[in-house]
Amino acid sequence: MGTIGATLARAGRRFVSSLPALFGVLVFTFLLMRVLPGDPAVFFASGPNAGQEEIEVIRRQLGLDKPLPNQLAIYLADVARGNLGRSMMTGQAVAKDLKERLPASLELTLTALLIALVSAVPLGVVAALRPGSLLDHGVRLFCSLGVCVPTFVSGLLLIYVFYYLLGFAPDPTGRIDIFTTLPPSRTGFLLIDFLLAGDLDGWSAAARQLMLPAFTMALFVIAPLARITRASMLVSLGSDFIRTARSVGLSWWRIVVTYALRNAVLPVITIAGIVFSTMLGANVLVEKVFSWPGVASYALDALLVSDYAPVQGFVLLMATIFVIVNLLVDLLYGIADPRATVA
Amino acid sequence: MLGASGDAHMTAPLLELENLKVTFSTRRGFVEAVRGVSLSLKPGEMLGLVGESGSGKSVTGFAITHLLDKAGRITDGRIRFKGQDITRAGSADLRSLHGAAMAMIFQNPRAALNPIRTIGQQIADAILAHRRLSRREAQAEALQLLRAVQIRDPERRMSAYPHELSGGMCQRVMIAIAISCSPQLLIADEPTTGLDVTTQKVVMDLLAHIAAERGMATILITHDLGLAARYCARVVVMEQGRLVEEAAPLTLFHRPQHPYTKRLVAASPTASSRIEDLVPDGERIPLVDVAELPPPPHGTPLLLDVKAIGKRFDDGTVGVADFSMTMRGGESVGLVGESGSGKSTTSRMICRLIDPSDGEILFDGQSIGQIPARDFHRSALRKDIQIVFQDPNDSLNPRYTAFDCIAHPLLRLLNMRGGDRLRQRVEECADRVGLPRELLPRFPHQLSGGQKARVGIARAIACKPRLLVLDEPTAALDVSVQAVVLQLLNRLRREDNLAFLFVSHDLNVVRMMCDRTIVLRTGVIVEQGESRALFANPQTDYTRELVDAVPHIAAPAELLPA
Amino acid sequence: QSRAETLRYVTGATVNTLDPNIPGSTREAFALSMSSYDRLVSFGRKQLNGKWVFDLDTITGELAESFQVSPDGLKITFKLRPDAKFQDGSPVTAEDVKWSLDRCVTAPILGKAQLLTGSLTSADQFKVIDPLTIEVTLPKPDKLALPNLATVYPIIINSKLAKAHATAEDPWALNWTKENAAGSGAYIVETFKPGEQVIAKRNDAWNRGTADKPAAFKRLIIQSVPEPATRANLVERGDADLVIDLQASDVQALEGKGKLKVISTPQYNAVTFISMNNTIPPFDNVNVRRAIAYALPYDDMFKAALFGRGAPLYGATWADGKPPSGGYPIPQPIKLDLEKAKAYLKEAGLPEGFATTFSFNVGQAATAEPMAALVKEQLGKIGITVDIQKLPDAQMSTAINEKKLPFFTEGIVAWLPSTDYFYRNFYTGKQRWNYSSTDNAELEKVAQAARFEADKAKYEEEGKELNAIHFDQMFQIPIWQAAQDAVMQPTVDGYVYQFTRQVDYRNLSRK
Amino acid sequence: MSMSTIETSSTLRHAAFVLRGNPVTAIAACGALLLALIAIFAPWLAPYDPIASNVPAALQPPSAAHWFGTDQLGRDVLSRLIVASRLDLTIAVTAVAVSFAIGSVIGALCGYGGGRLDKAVGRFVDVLMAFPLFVLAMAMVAALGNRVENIVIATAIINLPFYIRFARAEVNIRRNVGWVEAARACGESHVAVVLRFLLPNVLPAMAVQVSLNLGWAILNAAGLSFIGLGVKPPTPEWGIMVAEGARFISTGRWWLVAFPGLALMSAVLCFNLLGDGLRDILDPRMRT
Ligand SMILES: Nc1ncnc2c1ncn2[C@@H]1O[C@H](COP(=O)(O)OP(=O)(O)OP(=O)(O)O)[C@@H](O)[C@H]1O
Ligand SMILES: Nc1ncnc2c1ncn2[C@@H]1O[C@H](COP(=O)(O)OP(=O)(O)OP(=O)(O)O)[C@@H](O)[C@H]1O
Ligand SMILES: [Mg+2]
Ligand SMILES: [Mg+2]
Repeated sequence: MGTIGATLARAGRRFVSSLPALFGVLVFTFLLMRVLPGDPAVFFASGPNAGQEEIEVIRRQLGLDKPLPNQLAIYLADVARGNLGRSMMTGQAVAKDLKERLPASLELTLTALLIALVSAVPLGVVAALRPGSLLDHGVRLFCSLGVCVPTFVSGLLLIYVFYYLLGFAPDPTGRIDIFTTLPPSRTGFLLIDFLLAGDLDGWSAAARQLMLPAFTMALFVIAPLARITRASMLVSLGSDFIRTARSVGLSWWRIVVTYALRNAVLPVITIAGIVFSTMLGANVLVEKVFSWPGVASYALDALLVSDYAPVQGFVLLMATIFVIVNLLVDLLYGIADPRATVA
Repeated sequence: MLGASGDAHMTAPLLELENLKVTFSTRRGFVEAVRGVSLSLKPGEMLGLVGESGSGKSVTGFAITHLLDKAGRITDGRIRFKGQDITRAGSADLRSLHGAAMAMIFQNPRAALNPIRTIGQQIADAILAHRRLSRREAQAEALQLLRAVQIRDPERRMSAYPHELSGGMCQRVMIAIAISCSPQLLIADEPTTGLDVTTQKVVMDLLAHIAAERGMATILITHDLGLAARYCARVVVMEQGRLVEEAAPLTLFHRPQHPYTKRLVAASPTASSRIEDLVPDGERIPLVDVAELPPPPHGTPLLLDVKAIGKRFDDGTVGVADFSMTMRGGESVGLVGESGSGKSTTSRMICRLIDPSDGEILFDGQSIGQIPARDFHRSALRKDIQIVFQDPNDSLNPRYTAFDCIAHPLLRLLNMRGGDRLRQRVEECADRVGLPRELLPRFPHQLSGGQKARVGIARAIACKPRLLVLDEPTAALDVSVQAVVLQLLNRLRREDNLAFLFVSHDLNVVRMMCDRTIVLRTGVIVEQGESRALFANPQTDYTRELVDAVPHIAAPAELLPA
Repeated sequence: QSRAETLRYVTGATVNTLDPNIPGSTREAFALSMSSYDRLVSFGRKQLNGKWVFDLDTITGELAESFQVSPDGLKITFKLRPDAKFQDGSPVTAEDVKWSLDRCVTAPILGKAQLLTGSLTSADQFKVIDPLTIEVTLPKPDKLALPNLATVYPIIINSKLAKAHATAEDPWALNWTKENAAGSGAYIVETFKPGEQVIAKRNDAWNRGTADKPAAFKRLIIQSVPEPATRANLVERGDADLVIDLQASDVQALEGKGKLKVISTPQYNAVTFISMNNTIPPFDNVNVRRAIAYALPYDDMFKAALFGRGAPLYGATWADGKPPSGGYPIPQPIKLDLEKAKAYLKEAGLPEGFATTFSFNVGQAATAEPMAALVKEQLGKIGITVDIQKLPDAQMSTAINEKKLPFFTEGIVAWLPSTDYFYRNFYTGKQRWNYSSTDNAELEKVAQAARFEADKAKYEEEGKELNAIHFDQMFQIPIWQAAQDAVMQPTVDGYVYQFTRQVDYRNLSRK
Repeated sequence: MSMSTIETSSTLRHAAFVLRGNPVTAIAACGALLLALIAIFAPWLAPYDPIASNVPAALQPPSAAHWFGTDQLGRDVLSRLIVASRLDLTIAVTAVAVSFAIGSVIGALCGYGGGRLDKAVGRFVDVLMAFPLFVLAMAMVAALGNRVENIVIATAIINLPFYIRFARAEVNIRRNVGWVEAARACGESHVAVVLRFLLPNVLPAMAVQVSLNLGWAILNAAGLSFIGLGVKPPTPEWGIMVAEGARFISTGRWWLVAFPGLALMSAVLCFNLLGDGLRDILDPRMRT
């Protein structure tokens, strides 16, 4: 109980101490967007006859006619009130867009991470049990193969093979087959919503839809996870307490799993947190390829047309998630490693 | 304790080693670590296995318990346990053997425990590996064991993690795990190195007590002759993978037969030994002046005047408080105290590597405490205060050759350029510390511990300092190497009229090396005075404890029948 | 509904608003608004080379049962269909029409600038005569007034519903219409997820189609699929019914396989240019522009970028050196002729060539990138060093608007493609669409005159004159009209190329 | 000095030993070497001019004349691949070198000095890390323009936090070891200790990171190309070639994606496997 309390207190401190970073991200993105040479007013005043006047109207609408410090102040005040502005591109409030799209991204990323972990950890363990063996090299090669193909290529190839040629996979047009009726949205995660609604057909449809993009992403992150598992497993297997465990005659399973693996899992948690955060931001390409209505592709589109609000909102969201994931990792770490609380 | 072996010749041996050979395959080919060891151990007997580092003690222990590294193989010989040949035991046999029949206790207890499992669980794991009990029963038994190893507050410790315990407590837990399934054989591999002097004694007493109580045969592996002498009925000496001598401790220490044993015995400092005695005559470094160092005449100006310095770290811990001392040129002062008492902090402050938070340091009448440590490297006095570090392994830059290391202060502090003069000077230093010139182009990882220590000393004396701070310069060295190094230091001091600030936790060494001694505890001076007098008649309990805890071979007069 | 009664349309972009008037509306949004709203009138269709395309010259009633232009051309009177109902069931009245048109010319929205081109500028021009009659007054006869009312902006909105959502800052309920359709159109929007999909169901009460009956498909799914190769896969596997924005190479391949129906129509109201900013040296020198015009590898570009799909605007022969027609655009008598190009460069005083940058926008990379590579390579042969610049779309439009780009490729499209309209909008004024920054008094004079020219023959003459000036001055180089390739299931029928360069869902049916 | 050759030769011997027991790394090392050679001699190796178009011969499948076929403009894919290797490696190497040089120095100074500088840099790193990095790279390239230098800068900046952290941690654990204090006792200033003593000692550990990052930088450039923010045409670059080729998959022009894809893959694979191997080579526990 004391440990949990200490862990929570530490997490709280961590959160508070990461607020300046969030603020930095906020301001930095704001400035970065203004540095972009594109003028959203011009771009969006794109009607066949839009002239200078229309441009001015949009500029005023976006508040871009004010001096930069004022804009920043207004923006910060808005953010403080939970208003992330409006997207010119979709015409919606950014907060609403992000809220609708975030579950899609999260669902995809979490599934991918799960797939990656489920395959990477055993692979890493197996490799670490026989370092230098053929098996070890094989695992390394396999993992590295995954990480060296750009996701957009592996994505398009998977589509080509599994959808176009074989027809196993459903059409790569988003989260759910268009003809499936959606479950009432409770969490935004389709897999969960379908379960809650008790619609198993829908669930399997959504799962099928999720498979290809999730695999595409998972392939890319298996390598770092397996690598860290192998490395920390090696360290853990080589450490003194394993020798102790052997010296008192514990069973193989207990030594490898309870003693070695549980200790080795700690760095894996940290890396998994980092991987998760980067995946969430970096799956632009996968989302594009699979028409996945996630936040990253949303931000990309907005970026190309200099639509400030969505990009700013997205970056802020990602930074917040980054902080939260770090907190979770901390908490997990605190639970998994009693030493963490003293540090 | 000695009684166990009294009528033991009747009983069959518990363990027999017959010409045991262990080979490691490394990339430089095969290394024979144990080259034919034969010994036998009776039930309940406590056997000491001593020898220098690398002599094959641990490997022998691991071979017996079949815990050798993957690279190591028993190539020859036979291990018989209770009459059964277990040399090539299969993994199933081994599992029932491990823990239940033989158990091992390791050096560095904290690392030997699983950091993320509670003490209770770990002991229970060991119990459950051999007995069909429920977890609850196992836990109850674990608690019993914790009581048996006399841990304070055993109920609470059950759910503690290793990092929440002190080193001594961890070692007790380790002992509890080892005895959990009442093995007949216990192998304790340097169970007390890394522990505080005072804790060392308590743990060893406990181990001996438990072994005797439960009738466990014990092999105590150690490089500390004093320790072996104190607890074992029989001691075997190992050198380069071979047993060279076997005898009862007293015989061994007072009438060693084998030259190696002789050297080893001589090198172990005792309550009465002098530096000159540590090294056998042949290897003794001739001294300029063999007589006792006369205390520096009273007129000599103060070399060092430390006035009430203190150190408070950023996190609020007070490392040292209100520390004052003076030193004259050529004087040697010892600084002792338990671990964490502030010895290193003090020596670094005096050496101007860290800034004191308050107080004043005068060197040769000049105030140096005011110069920030950041800028002290530019001070002209930098070359006058040098330091030798504890661990020779990490005191040399892995990317510098021995030559570079010694040349470094010459280049930086004496502004010497490369070329012949530098080479000459470096070689001169090497000669003075007895470092063969052909070792100069080597990198640290190509040198032995003693050689590294010499490089470190050569570096420190290269630019002829006036004050040398020695922070446990021999703590990581073997006794025989330590003897040589101590002697070397002593000679250098006389030759150059160096002043020493000698930090150590080995009181015997401090007594030999230092004119005066300061005893530190939690950053505060508890006692100081002339070394001999201080150790002969400690004024505070703390000092007395420190003195008592040092294991030594009792003087012949006390123990040997006339 | 069965799959057969559903039209699944996939596109690369997205419907981003339900009100086409909102700044930033995409073409997909325009297309949807054609079906969710009605206008007073609509364009007819005609056949061009055997393909159906919209016809600017036949205007038919949509919400208007009939309309009458007064003999002096200053008044247009619309009679509304008495049976027309909004999607919520309330009748469409002249009040609604007036409110909608007022909004279009007064609110700060896209419609304003468009209706301007048809002399519709003020709310005073719209007058309610009776609940089913509305009268539009023009300051002078304008042949573009009526066609303007058929474009996407002057949609007729359910004014009662909209007004209920108007606020003091937003008297025209723009924020509400952005996300809510309040029209009388053929399809009722059910779900609207910008960036993902729009699903609409048929408005069974709607009867204003060409055949006077509801639209053929019961359900309409408009889905965004950003990856063009995936769109091709979807339609090929039969999962999508219709796609219009595929890569040329995919269309070629699909056509070759012969399983799908491919209708290719040159975008006859659009032109792709290689533009030069006539105010930035050395492009301010007409001879430099001419040199460029003769140094471009037209055929290679056409083949490599478009796979030959479209109508080239180069390589013509003008019999007597005069434009053969007054239409716009017409094929130019230019072709790759390096000797001529060099001669012009010499004449321009730059025999050694010069260095410049050539820009295009990321969104157009698929066609512009090969084009740019070829331009660079060819111009290199006459000593012009070209640095290629690929700009994100917003940056490109900003740079164009600020008149910063010397040399680039862009396209234009006119909803009401008449010669004077093109010249006035794309060759005059300091505005974005005047890519070449042309400031030519003569051209402006002729174009303005042509605007209100009632005499067809004279209009043709003026057109020829404009074309002649254009060719002589070589403001910029029209290179082609890319084809709009509609790829659809063989069962899909009724595709008509529209002025929005999008599909009008109301036309489509399944055989 | 002559002394360092001893170390070099022993490292080489050790490396040779590790490679012998580690065929995968050995192959990767050979691959990386080959790649470097190809990049260096690219102009002489390429059978055709990589940017000369030949539209009539566009989109030809592999043949004797064009081993890897031709692209949309009739350019020889093989020649483009060969020449692209130079640009890709340059991008990767410079980007990683820049972030490595800057990151390790900053990180080392922070790790050694601690205090306010460390806190400030830590905050900055936090801000950078909290950014979705790929989007940051996109934004930077979009803001600065898609020239090679800018792609390098963007890639370098998004790599920076990792190097800072890594160097910081590595230096931090070493800052109190004996030889560091010894160097100071020998009269070295703090800065000299960091730059001349600590940094060289953490470099080997960072080499692993460098190697992995090389592969990653190539992928990053490819990703940027895919969304249209890559190197500008007609410069041959693997990422662009793959990105363009990927769009021809379904029309059966497999050679447009397969060969550039393989080139990209093998380069990244080499660097990754090499990184893994380096870890073994540099791991002190593997040394005896
Ligand atoms: N895993 C191994 N691989 C190769 N050689 C080894 C290995 N383990 C031990 N050795 C070698 O075996 C010899 C004996 O080592 P051992 O650990 O038994 O010494 P020790 O007497 O216990 O020394 P210490 O007092 O330092 O613990 C040494 O020379 C050592 O180098
Ligand atoms: N950098 C630091 N920050 C905070 N506390 C420190 C620091 N360095 C030392 N301390 C604390 O100061 C006290 C004295 O440490 P010091 O290293 O001087 O002890 P020591 O007597 O040399 O011990 P040992 O015999 O173990 O070397 C200890 O409690 C230690 O935890
Ligand atoms: Mg040992
Ligand atoms: Mg110390």
